[in-house]
Amino acid sequence: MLKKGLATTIVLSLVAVFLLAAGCGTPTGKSTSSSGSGSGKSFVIGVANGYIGNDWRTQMIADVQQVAKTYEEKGVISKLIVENANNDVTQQISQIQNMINSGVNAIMIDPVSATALVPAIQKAQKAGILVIPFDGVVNNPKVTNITTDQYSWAKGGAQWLADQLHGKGNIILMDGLAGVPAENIRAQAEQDVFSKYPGIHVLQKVFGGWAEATAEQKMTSLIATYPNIDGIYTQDGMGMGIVQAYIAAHKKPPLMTGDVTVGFFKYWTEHQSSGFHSYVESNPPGIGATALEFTVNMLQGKKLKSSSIQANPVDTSQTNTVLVKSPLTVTDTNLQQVWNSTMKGKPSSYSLDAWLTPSQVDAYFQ
Amino acid sequence: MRTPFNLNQRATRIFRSPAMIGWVLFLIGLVANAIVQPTLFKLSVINSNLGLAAPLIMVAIGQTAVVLAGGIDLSVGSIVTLTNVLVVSLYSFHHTGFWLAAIFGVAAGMAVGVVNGFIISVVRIPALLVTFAMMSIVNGVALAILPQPGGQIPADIYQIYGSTVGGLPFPFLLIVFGVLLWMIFRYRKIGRYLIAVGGADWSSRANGIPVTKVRFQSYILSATFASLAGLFLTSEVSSGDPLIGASYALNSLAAVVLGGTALAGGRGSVSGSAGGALFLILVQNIVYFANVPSYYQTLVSGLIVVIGLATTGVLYVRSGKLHLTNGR
Amino acid sequence: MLTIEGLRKEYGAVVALQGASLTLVPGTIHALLGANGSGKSTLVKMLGGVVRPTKGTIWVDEQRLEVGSPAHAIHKGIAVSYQETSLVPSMSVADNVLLGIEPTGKAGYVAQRSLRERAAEILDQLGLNIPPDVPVGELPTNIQHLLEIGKALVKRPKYMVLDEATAALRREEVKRLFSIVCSLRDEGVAILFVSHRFDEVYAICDRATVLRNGAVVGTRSLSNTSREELIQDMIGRRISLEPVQQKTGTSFKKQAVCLKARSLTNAELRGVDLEVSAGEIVGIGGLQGQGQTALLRALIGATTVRGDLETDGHQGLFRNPSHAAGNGVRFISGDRGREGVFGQRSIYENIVIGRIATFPLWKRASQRGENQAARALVEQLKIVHHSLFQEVRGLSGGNQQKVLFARTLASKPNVVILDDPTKGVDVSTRMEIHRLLRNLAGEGVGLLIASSDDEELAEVCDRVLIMYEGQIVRELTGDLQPSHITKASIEGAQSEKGKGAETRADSL
Amino acid sequence: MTFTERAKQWLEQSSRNSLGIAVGVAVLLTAVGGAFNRGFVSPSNLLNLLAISSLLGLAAAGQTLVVLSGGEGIDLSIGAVISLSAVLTSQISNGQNGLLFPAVVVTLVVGALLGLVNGLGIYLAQVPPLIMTLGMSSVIEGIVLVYTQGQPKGQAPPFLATLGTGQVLGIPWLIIVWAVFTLIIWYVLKHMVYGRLLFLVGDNRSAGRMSGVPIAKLVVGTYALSGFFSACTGILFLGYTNTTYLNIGDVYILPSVAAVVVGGTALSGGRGGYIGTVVGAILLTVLDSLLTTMHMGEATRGIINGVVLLVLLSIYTRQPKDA
Repeated sequence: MLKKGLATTIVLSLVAVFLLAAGCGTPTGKSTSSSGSGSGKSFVIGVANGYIGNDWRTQMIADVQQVAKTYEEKGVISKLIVENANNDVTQQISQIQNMINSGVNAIMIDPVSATALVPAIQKAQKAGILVIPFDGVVNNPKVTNITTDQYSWAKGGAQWLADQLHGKGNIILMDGLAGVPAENIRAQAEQDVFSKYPGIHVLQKVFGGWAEATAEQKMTSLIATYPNIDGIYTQDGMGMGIVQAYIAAHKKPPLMTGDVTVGFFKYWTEHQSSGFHSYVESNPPGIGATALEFTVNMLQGKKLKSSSIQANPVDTSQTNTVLVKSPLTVTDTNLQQVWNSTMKGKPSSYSLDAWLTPSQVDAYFQ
Repeated sequence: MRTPFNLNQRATRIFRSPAMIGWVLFLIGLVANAIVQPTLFKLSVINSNLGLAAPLIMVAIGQTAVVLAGGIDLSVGSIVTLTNVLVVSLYSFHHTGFWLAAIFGVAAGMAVGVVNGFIISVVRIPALLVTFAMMSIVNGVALAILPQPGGQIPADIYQIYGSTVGGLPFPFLLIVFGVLLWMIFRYRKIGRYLIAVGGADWSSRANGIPVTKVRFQSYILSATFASLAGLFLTSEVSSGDPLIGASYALNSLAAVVLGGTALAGGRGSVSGSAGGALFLILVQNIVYFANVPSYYQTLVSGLIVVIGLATTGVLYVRSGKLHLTNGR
Repeated sequence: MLTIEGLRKEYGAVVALQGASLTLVPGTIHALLGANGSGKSTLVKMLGGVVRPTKGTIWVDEQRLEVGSPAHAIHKGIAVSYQETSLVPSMSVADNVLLGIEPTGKAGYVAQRSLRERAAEILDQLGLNIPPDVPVGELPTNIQHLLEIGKALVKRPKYMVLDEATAALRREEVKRLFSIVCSLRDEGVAILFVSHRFDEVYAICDRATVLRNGAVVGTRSLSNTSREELIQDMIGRRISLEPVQQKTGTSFKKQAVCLKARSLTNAELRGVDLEVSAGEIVGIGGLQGQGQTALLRALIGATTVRGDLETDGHQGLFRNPSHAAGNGVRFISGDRGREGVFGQRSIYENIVIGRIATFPLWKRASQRGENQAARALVEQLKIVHHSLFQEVRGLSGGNQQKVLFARTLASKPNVVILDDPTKGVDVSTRMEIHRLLRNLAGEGVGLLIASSDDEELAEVCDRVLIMYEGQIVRELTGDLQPSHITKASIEGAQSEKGKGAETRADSL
Repeated sequence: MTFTERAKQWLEQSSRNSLGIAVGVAVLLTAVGGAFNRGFVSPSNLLNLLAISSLLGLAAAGQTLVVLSGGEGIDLSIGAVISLSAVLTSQISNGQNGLLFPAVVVTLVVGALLGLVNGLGIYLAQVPPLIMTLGMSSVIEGIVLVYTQGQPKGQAPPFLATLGTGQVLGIPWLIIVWAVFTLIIWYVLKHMVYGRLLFLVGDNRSAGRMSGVPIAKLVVGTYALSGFFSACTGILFLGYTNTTYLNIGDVYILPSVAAVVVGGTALSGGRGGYIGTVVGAILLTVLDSLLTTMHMGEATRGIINGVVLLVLLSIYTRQPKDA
């Protein structure tokens, strides 16, 4: 009896979930065709986001949705479809294909892989769909990548650290995740800067996985192993982990590049007076919103200036990338102002955010 | 609880075929998908769905072979990756001919299977642990071969992969190829012995079946299918990526279980696993076309899969356990 | 000619077979007799290559048989029908019958048609009308056993071994089997027939070898040997074969009934009524596989059953063994390895679980006094050990069984239900266990013991119930003799089958 | 128990036991680290290694119970439960000590309930544990996303933050907390009816059933406990990282299994214990730290991790040839 009831319950709940899923909205295919033909200027845009499991990405999506809303109110965008893949290439390909099959006008992709999506993208292009990879880049000459200039971003921090150290000292490099394109670009920038200073000795280069807890653990080991760390160069999402490791070790953190989270800014503002110095160049989640601005402009038929398009940082043989400079750099001088204006009161995982305004984006177009 | 003969006898008989569970789930998924996506049956749509399904089905076939024989293979995902990076880097960076590179790639995958099989069946260490450790090792090797995504394969290869041949989607032909390949084994002695060894170890021994050898071969089979899947996936994505296969180990197992194959071994079928794999692919479509809001997607797809699993489990329990009164 | 020379098998301290020898002559049917646990099955498994002998050789047609290789045994023309069957439950009838010897066609594919044809041929020969595509696990026991025989037949063996092949079969099935076996004999096949049933043995066999306690007592030609002589060989002492007296008034002074079951019915039981009084030992006998095990399992709620049950302070069937244990009804399984001991855990833990199994899970298991109690039990039962904390799997079978007893004693039960309590146990341990059972009854515990060992039943029981095909067909009380129980078991079979045995013998 | 009896017991266990081997390997790795870099064996680094191990050790606590319970038990959902728990505690407490208590209660109840669902799916619907917990893991990740709408709020209350990163007398609180947990789990396994039955049932489920153990309660309860312990871990993680994010627990899924098996707990169940897992967690942390110190790349690291695992497991778990 129990088993029978169980089976019925389970089958019913399966049906219920399907109905629930089906009830969430009308088929996308239909709405596309109707709205597309209605105004003639109303676009359906798909966003294939490769990963949603961290705060930076969720903020990025929230930004995209926020900007899309203003366009929806103006009737420029009829619909924004957001799909998240769990860092799984095949899942992202499937989502891109679904977008093609449901007839979107443009697909924005935060790619899981720089190369593996190329066939899916070509399929989209064959179907007349505009493809805009953003945040990460894709190695295909026919797309237009919109990405933060990772090289100059990483170089800025590295240069600041080298300057502050006056070209001398022992440093730690806390990098992200091996095997990921952005990591390789940043690593190149780090190397280019630090190799110019023979007095700077890199004690160790470790991978913190762009995750606070991992960074905290690695740093804890490093603090104990090296008593003489003069500076730390770190990338995204790990600054607070490093600081936590120092707090736990009852030591003051040395000179270090920082992180864009509220948590880090809070620490910085509170300890600035006691001699903690840092440098943060924003790698804003707003890049998604910026990319959306570009996408809308291109859908409306505008052409990019040829000077806007630069070499693909991953595969320099291709010229297909708009490198967006980081819109904001925070140092000791403007820290208080930035903190008060944008960061105070936000959840501690919130990242310092900014995206290009429509007029700033216009400057990239002919 | 269970009366021996009743009107439902015929219905139960159908449900007793383990493959049915997978296909029923697949059908439910197909109907749900067709409701939310009217264009589902367009050739190009079928083509793109099958293009993604083909590698998963291949891995699931190999996984089924191992599971039938009472084992498990967690290293299949890393084998997919290994084949991918090897083929691409040989072709792109060492100027090997594509087909030669493909042969190398598949051979390397099979070699992993040989190592697995040897350690599990001859040295006798539990399969879960061996393949778990092997996963870490092979992923490391793949990362060493190709530290970052890159390289490519000849354009015509991936164009063919996305094309139709004689009105049929090419990936469909590849799935047929995979199934035929499986049938080569299924309808030889080895195919029966896999089931026998997984179903009744002692009985198999008593009937003179070389149990150790059969176990050994099951891992080679699984690795072979996984590396062919790697080859298909390479055609789909046309490039190399050292993290590409990560999801296949657990997804293939989910497909196998959804397909009504008992993880304990001895009972199940490849066609069921194929149904389970297709179900997993369809779930993604359903979530997309049902316009599930971004933050709800993971939850909804997760719920569908868990409920699917529970359905499989309950149907399986209800289908009645086979028993031998004096059997072991 | 197949010759066995000095086969010996030791399992740890237990000697299952101590140097058995015999010869199988083509064109004869050779009976292998012996009480339960005399080593017959071990011998059979060695012939099949499944068990590797500790010592000794098997010669087949003047060549040495590779030991421990079933494939080689099959290759040399030996086919075995195992008592516990060697079927794969999930595979179909046809696939099972030809498992391991599938005909292959071109390119190594299994020739489906010829496989089905050969399977059908065998099914036909056995008079089985079943679809060849059904998984054998779904078939009834008797059919499964017929298929096990079919598997041996299909190999067209020169030497065929039938281990208790008839135990689960119906009359007409036995009849058909005998005609097949006899025609095989006429074709020059040597057959080793292992059975408990004398009339079957007399009906078809030429010679008989008797095993007792793992040793060959002797080989006799059946034409000039009486049943009495054979039984004497098996049991080892002279007995009378007078009809068993059924006493209605029990010699046992009835106390309170502590277990009472009414019309228990399920797939294997056909309405069993049963009563056990406090301090009473009730035995369940009969030929093997007549539902004894099923009855015990039904009583403790391990299988589903209809009917009614009443114990001291509880009314109704038990939901599961835990429910039964909570009400003071404890079970000791006959399958020691699978359902009895926790092999990788210590003696101590194996004993203490008896006490704590039914405690609330979140309670503290007070260890105060546990050691003393466990130690006392270990000493009381004379469990041979070097530490209370050694793993149980290192103990001999007899000592493992004693550990199970210690566990049950630690639980302070009202009723103890035992399945084959001395299976695979040496003689002295056996005696100790019997004494223990008596003591337990003396303390007012009701015991229900199923055993295939009639001597054991006679020795310890106040009352013996004989089961046949899921029913209790006889009740024996008073001065119990093993031979009486054996006889009642066989007679139970005969009374149930009418005059089956005679008819069968005549027709052959 | 007499002294000799205890000694015998200890010998009995360690002669065949993997615990000794694991301890040996951990010590050896530390020594190798020391040879490469003096700082590696400094007392402060050793304490730090221990503190880091404690996170993995806590994450592997529920895993240990589930694996011990047998029946191919494994819990791949602990990562997701840890993430959810950190998020729940963070959002509910909103960084205030006063709200910590209700936050912790809610978190623990939710964790246990999710574990219960795992257990029911595994016991009643007979879904293999590996697959059931994997599926649940994605459901729980979904719950996290929906609950936070992508942006977890709040932070660790100061009390929790002290527990996560503070020190007392030079010893990180984390180590002390871990020690307390270890003691509790040791007590549960050693002295509670539940724990003692767990080993037996894990060794032989049928025998447990026939001896009268309430298997359903025990098995389902074990998964619930695993959820509970993962929730505890999540709460402490919040203290360690101070703020939380969505995928905080992911990195512990596979290492938690590795810590359990390296600690000598058999994946087939019934053998091992939490002390082994503690050693396993330390061993893996030392190994990881050592590879970092030796400047190993990701690829080499993966290979070495796998080989170490394979070699250790070969020593522990080689199965006897049958018949």
